[in-house]
Amino acid sequence: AGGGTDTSTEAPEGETAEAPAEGGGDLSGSIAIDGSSTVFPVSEAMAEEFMAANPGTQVTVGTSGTGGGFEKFCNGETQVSNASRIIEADEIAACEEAGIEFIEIPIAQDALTVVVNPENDWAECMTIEQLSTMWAPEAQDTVTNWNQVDPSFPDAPLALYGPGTDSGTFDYFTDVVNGEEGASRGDYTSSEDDNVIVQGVVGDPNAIGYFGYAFFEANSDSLKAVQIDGGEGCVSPSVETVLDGSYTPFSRPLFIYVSAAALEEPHVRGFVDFYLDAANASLVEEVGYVPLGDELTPLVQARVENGTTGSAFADAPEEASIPEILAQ
Amino acid sequence: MQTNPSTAVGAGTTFHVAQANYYYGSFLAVSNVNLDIPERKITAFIGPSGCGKSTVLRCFNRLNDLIPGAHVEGTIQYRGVDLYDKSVDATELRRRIGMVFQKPNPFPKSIYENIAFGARINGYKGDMDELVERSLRKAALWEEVKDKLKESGLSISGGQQQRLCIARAIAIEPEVLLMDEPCSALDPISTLRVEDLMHELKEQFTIVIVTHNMQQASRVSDMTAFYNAQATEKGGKQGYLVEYAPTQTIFNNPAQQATQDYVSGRFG
Amino acid sequence: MQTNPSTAVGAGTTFHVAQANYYYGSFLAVSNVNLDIPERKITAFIGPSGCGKSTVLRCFNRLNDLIPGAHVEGTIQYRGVDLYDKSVDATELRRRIGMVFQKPNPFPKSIYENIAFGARINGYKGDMDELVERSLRKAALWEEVKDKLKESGLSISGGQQQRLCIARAIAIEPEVLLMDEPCSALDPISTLRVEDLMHELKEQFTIVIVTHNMQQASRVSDMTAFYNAQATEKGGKQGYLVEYAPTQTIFNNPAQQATQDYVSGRFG
Amino acid sequence: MTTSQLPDSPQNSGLWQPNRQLSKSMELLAKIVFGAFGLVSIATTIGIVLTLIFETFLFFQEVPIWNFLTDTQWTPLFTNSQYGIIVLISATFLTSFIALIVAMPMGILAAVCLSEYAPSGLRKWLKPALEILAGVPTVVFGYFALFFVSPILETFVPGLRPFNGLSAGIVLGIAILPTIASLSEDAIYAVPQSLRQGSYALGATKRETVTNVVLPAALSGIVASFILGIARAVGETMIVTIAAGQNPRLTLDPRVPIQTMTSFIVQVAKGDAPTGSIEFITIFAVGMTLFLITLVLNAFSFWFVGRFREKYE
Amino acid sequence: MTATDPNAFSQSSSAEQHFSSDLSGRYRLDNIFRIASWVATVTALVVLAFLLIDVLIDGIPRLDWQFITSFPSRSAERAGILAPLVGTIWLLFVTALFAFPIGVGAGIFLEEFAGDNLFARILEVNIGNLAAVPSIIYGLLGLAVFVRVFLPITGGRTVFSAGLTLALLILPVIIVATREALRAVPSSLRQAGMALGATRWQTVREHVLPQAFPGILTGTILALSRAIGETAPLIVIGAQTFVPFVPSFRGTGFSALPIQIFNWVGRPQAEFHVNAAAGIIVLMIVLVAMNATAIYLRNRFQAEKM
Ligand SMILES: Nc1ncnc2c1ncn2[C@@H]1O[C@H](COP(=O)(O)OP(=O)(O)OP(=O)(O)O)[C@@H](O)[C@H]1O
Ligand SMILES: Nc1ncnc2c1ncn2[C@@H]1O[C@H](COP(=O)(O)OP(=O)(O)OP(=O)(O)O)[C@@H](O)[C@H]1O
Ligand SMILES: [Mg+2]
Ligand SMILES: [Mg+2]
Repeated sequence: AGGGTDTSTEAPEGETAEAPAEGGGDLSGSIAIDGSSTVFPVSEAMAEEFMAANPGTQVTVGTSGTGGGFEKFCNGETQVSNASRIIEADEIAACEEAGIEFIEIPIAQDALTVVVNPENDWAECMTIEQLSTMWAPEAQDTVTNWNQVDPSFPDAPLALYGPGTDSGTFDYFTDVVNGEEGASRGDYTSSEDDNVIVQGVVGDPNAIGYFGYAFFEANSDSLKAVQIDGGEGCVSPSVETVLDGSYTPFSRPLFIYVSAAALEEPHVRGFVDFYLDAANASLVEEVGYVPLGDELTPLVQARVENGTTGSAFADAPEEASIPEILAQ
Repeated sequence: MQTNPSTAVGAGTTFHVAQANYYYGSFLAVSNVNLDIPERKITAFIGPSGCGKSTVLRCFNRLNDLIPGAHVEGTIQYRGVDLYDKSVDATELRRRIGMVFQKPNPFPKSIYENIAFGARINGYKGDMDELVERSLRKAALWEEVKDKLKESGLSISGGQQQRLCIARAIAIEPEVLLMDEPCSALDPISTLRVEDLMHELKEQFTIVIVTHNMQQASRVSDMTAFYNAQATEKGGKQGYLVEYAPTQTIFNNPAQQATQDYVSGRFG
Repeated sequence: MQTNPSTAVGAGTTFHVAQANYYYGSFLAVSNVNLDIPERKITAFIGPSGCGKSTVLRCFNRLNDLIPGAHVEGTIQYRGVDLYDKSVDATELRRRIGMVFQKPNPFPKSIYENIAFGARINGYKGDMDELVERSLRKAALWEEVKDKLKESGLSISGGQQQRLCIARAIAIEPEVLLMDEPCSALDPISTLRVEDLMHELKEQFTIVIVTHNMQQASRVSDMTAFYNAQATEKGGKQGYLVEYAPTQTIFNNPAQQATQDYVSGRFG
Repeated sequence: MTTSQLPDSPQNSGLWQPNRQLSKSMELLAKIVFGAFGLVSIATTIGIVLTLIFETFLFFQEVPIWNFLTDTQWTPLFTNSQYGIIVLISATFLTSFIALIVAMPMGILAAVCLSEYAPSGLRKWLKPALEILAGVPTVVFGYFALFFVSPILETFVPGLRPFNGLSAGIVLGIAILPTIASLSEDAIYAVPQSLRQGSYALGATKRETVTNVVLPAALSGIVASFILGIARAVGETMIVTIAAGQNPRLTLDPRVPIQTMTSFIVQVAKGDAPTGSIEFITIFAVGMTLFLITLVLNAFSFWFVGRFREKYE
Repeated sequence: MTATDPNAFSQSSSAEQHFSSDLSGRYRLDNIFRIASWVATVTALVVLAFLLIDVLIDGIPRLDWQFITSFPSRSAERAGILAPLVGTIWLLFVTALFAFPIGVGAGIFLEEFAGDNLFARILEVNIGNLAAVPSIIYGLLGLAVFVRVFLPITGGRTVFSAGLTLALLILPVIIVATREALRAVPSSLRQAGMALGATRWQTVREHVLPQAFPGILTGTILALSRAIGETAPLIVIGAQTFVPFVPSFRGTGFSALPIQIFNWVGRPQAEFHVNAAAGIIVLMIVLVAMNATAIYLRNRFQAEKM
């Protein structure tokens, strides 16, 4: 494990099964985190264990949304910002104006999962094109039946469920499926609360919906995940398929953005190191996300080590893969 | 019908009260009242403040029903029917027994509506405008308000308000009119008009009036009941009927010393 | 001091009213009032309902200030000081000019507190219990309430409430007592007591009383002002002062026919 | 202010030493302090307008006000952005209207029940219980609408979708019911007993007394409670966000998912849109619109109450 | 109730020909009305009972001492509600501390002192309007004013700032309720007080306000009940979801019950939904405790009525 340069973060590995890695630290200070509610569970888990290991620290985590998080972050009110999407140009500018330099740190991956009712025996595996047929803006009011998506599908009404239009999940899905963020038909049932989408799909044999992997995992006994054919055959969403890169194109990174100035404080640095410690990857899985894995972790740690500021993802070309971006 | 013929009294009696005790909760406010209120006569209740005149009066139209805990023991009959009998409908009873209160209490509605309300709920079939005018005229108020019938009943002076309440009561043509110090807020001219009105109504209706004005009692009434109150051990005050007799007798030749004392403190 | 010596009146005059017009908003309720209310005398206001007696009375302690739009034109002086002068403090004025209202309005507090309140806010330094007892005695109420001073002022009968209000007013030892039909809710015995009290207070205080009871006016008052009202073109009613003279004159030998008509409609 | 000009009176003994200056100053102080408290609400409004106006201005630089008012689609977060505010307004009106249909009659009836029918011992318990209903977190109401009311309605309302304006509106009505019931009850309770007696003495039944005398006498308080209730219905966020869906569409059909102004605002404010982006500043324009709409509603109801207020003194 | 007999009395009055009231019809309407009013009341209570029972069934098993005294956690079993509970109590305290005096004071000013002028009218429309502003906009206002402008006083994203924001939010309700309560006090009481030489303020303080107090308390209860359940403005202000310590008045980092509940409800794992139910129970208990206090006061003051 790549501990920080601070002596205080050097700690023996794996104290208990319950609280993995690093402990007995004597760091002190407080860290304010805010931002995406999607990333919240990861940060919460990290904060909880980090504080257990360093009783002198106080970490708070808020959920005011990626946008709200960045606003506070660039206003100097938080040291760490949770983000379910890449920071945008306006936000970079705002941070710059306030003199806040940040380091962009991918911390986990989410497998965007398309789900159907368990009774659905036809949509076992779907291609991006098929999904696009369903979800494209043009489909509005015209594609209303499963057999319009694929003639082999039954003659059954199509019931679409999806997350709220102001979520990173929606942006990511529309980007991948319809080629542009925010390009979607509007006549589907949407909710801010993914549990509601779960309920909708569970209650309707003809339903199809999408959300983050965690919601599928928690409801895997009452939902069925659709395999995705991204061009290389059908792949089910799982930690393994995300880690080995085969679950494309629906795996997406989740981020924290850390203020470069704050990172110089030992307790913030300690927290980030703790966050990226491979020994703590189990925490990420515990809350339903996919850890970075052996390939990405060192790349990310290197960014922290080198203090690379700015957003690599924002500058990266569309089709670049995560390792490629990070390797830059 | 449960009416017991043996207790029914002659046609000349509107209310027959025998051995009635009036309670508020456990507090005995007025005890042992015996009265026969004659039909088409005016009966006055006089007595010092707090002796229970209003209490006795309010039972005649069962308005005491509205006060939690208020109840009566003994016999109170209206035209031979026990007022508190189950078969008696309090609403219908109150239609027939009109009431005017001590403090003017017009409804917060237009003057017109104040009068029309009672008529409407009681299914008045005639011309409403005409009824309103007639009632206001009888109450000696028409001239003063005829141009502002649409204005609120609260926008007129206290005396006018009281006359409005009288107009409201007589609009539904009751058989009996209970008046609890109806003139205490009126000037003499209005008072005289109301007294004239009472004399007029007396041709048809029975009237019971509570008054502090001895002159009024002696002037208008045929019968007078004098109530008094005595202190009880518990420190409260208990009212009782001292004497009930023709007004002449009460004022000139009362049987009781207390009555004599009270009426001789009279004015003029 | 802005008092103009030429308009100042003799020591014998408590209120000097000259060419006063009383308005509610743009409505001229009472017009052209001229009065000199003598000190340590009882002045009675009589007249039909709505003629503005209460209005004139309420201006003496500037209680009309509370009614939005109410205002007065003309001269109203209290002991030579213009009542509506800026330098006059209405609060202090009201302490010196007590008032009793037409409808009893005790505070919803204990009987004791009803009396003690005025004394307390006016910085009474003496023995409060003693003051309460003395005031209640003067108002002929002590015997009835001495055992329930802690009970609510609303728990007693209407007549008792009114006497409580009188006790409350005299407790603060005013110089003038304004009474707006104080006895309309009282029985004769209480009324007589209050009248006796007025005679007693008259030794020290100026009293102005509005009454509908002609007997009361003739019995208690030294001076009487008779108001009347006439219909205006707009359909409203405008009050005016008809005649102001010693009570004897008003009742026996009035200058105006209207006065004669009014007082001859009197009782008895 | 100078001291009183009133001449000393002979009987003014030393027992009376009122400190007029003090009580005058106290009154002035109370006036100033309370006036300042009143100004807090003005300051709040100014603050809200200032908070909204800047971004609203930016918004209208990007989106022509004409489009804002006339478009019939609301898709600010989609690629083909359209900004027809009428879509959100119609949804807000729809849910609020349904809420009022539920809450006004029920609120008044409950208020009447409490003050006129319930025995006073029971009233003591019923009223607080109702008020607790006002404190149930609106999130709970939202899920109640979604998971309980909608399925029930589904059984007899054909074509009802899981998210719909109907169940959101009904539950919204239940949520504002305590506000209406409780404040109306206070007003009804304050109507003097003498008015009721006057009515009964005319031979009116209880209902006739209540509907013809008591309710009109309490009208001012009842209307005030309505205004608060309407205000809350229009401004309520979580219930409609959870239960009415998030689909902005121009319809008065209560059976389909819709999006209200508040639910749009909360969606964006808590979502992932960057602050300062056109998507984000849209909420300020929506907030401003909502503000103006309620202003008009209030001015109207103010006028209405002024016309019908009766004093029963 | 036995059938009534409208003809229990002899017919003697000429009135009979003019009045023909359908008594049984009127009583039927009366009954319908009475039943309707009970139905309305009971329906509301049934909804409340249903919500409560539903929540209780879900949440009671989870509700133990450990739950009350623990901090949030990624694991639902270890998670507790201490920080948001303390945060909510703080918030109630701060909100009531500011909203009650300011709201009642403004109500008194408008009803007793302001008279009927343009200023008063503007104020009145303005207050009605504020009541309809969605809470999240108050959040934006609070963020701009209390968190940022008043940073030195409030300490930024603190309970203090959030409490002030909620106070602004509920102010209109308290003001309106105060005014209605004052308006219901007969003006004869004011006249009586002032005729004794009391200033308006003395009269209001000693006689009018006590009469109006029950109504004012009702409004305050309703308003605080609303404040206690608010989520959106707190999140904007900067309430946190994960607060592993007991928040202090001016310390950054606080949470509140609805925020924690909302977060748990939105989690994928069903165990967190149970936590949410337990959290709602805790919230309701706080609410009931608060109501009980106010009701006790109200019943004490309502004893004396004109
Ligand atoms: N609603 C009530 N509850 C309890 N006691 C009452 C009630 N109304 C009156 N009393 C009491 O009953 C007694 C009789 O009161 P009542 O009003 O009948 O007297 P009254 O003769 O009409 O007096 P007044 O001339 O002052 O009107 C009094 O002692 C009074 O305190
Ligand atoms: N607050 C008010 N606002 C407007 N007009 C009023 C007000 N008070 C009284 N008036 C009007 O002023 C006139 C005089 O009223 P006032 O009460 O002085 O008469 P009054 O002589 O005292 O009558 P009453 O004997 O019935 O008490 C009446 O026409 C009345 O309608
Ligand atoms: Mg009486
Ligand atoms: Mg008068």
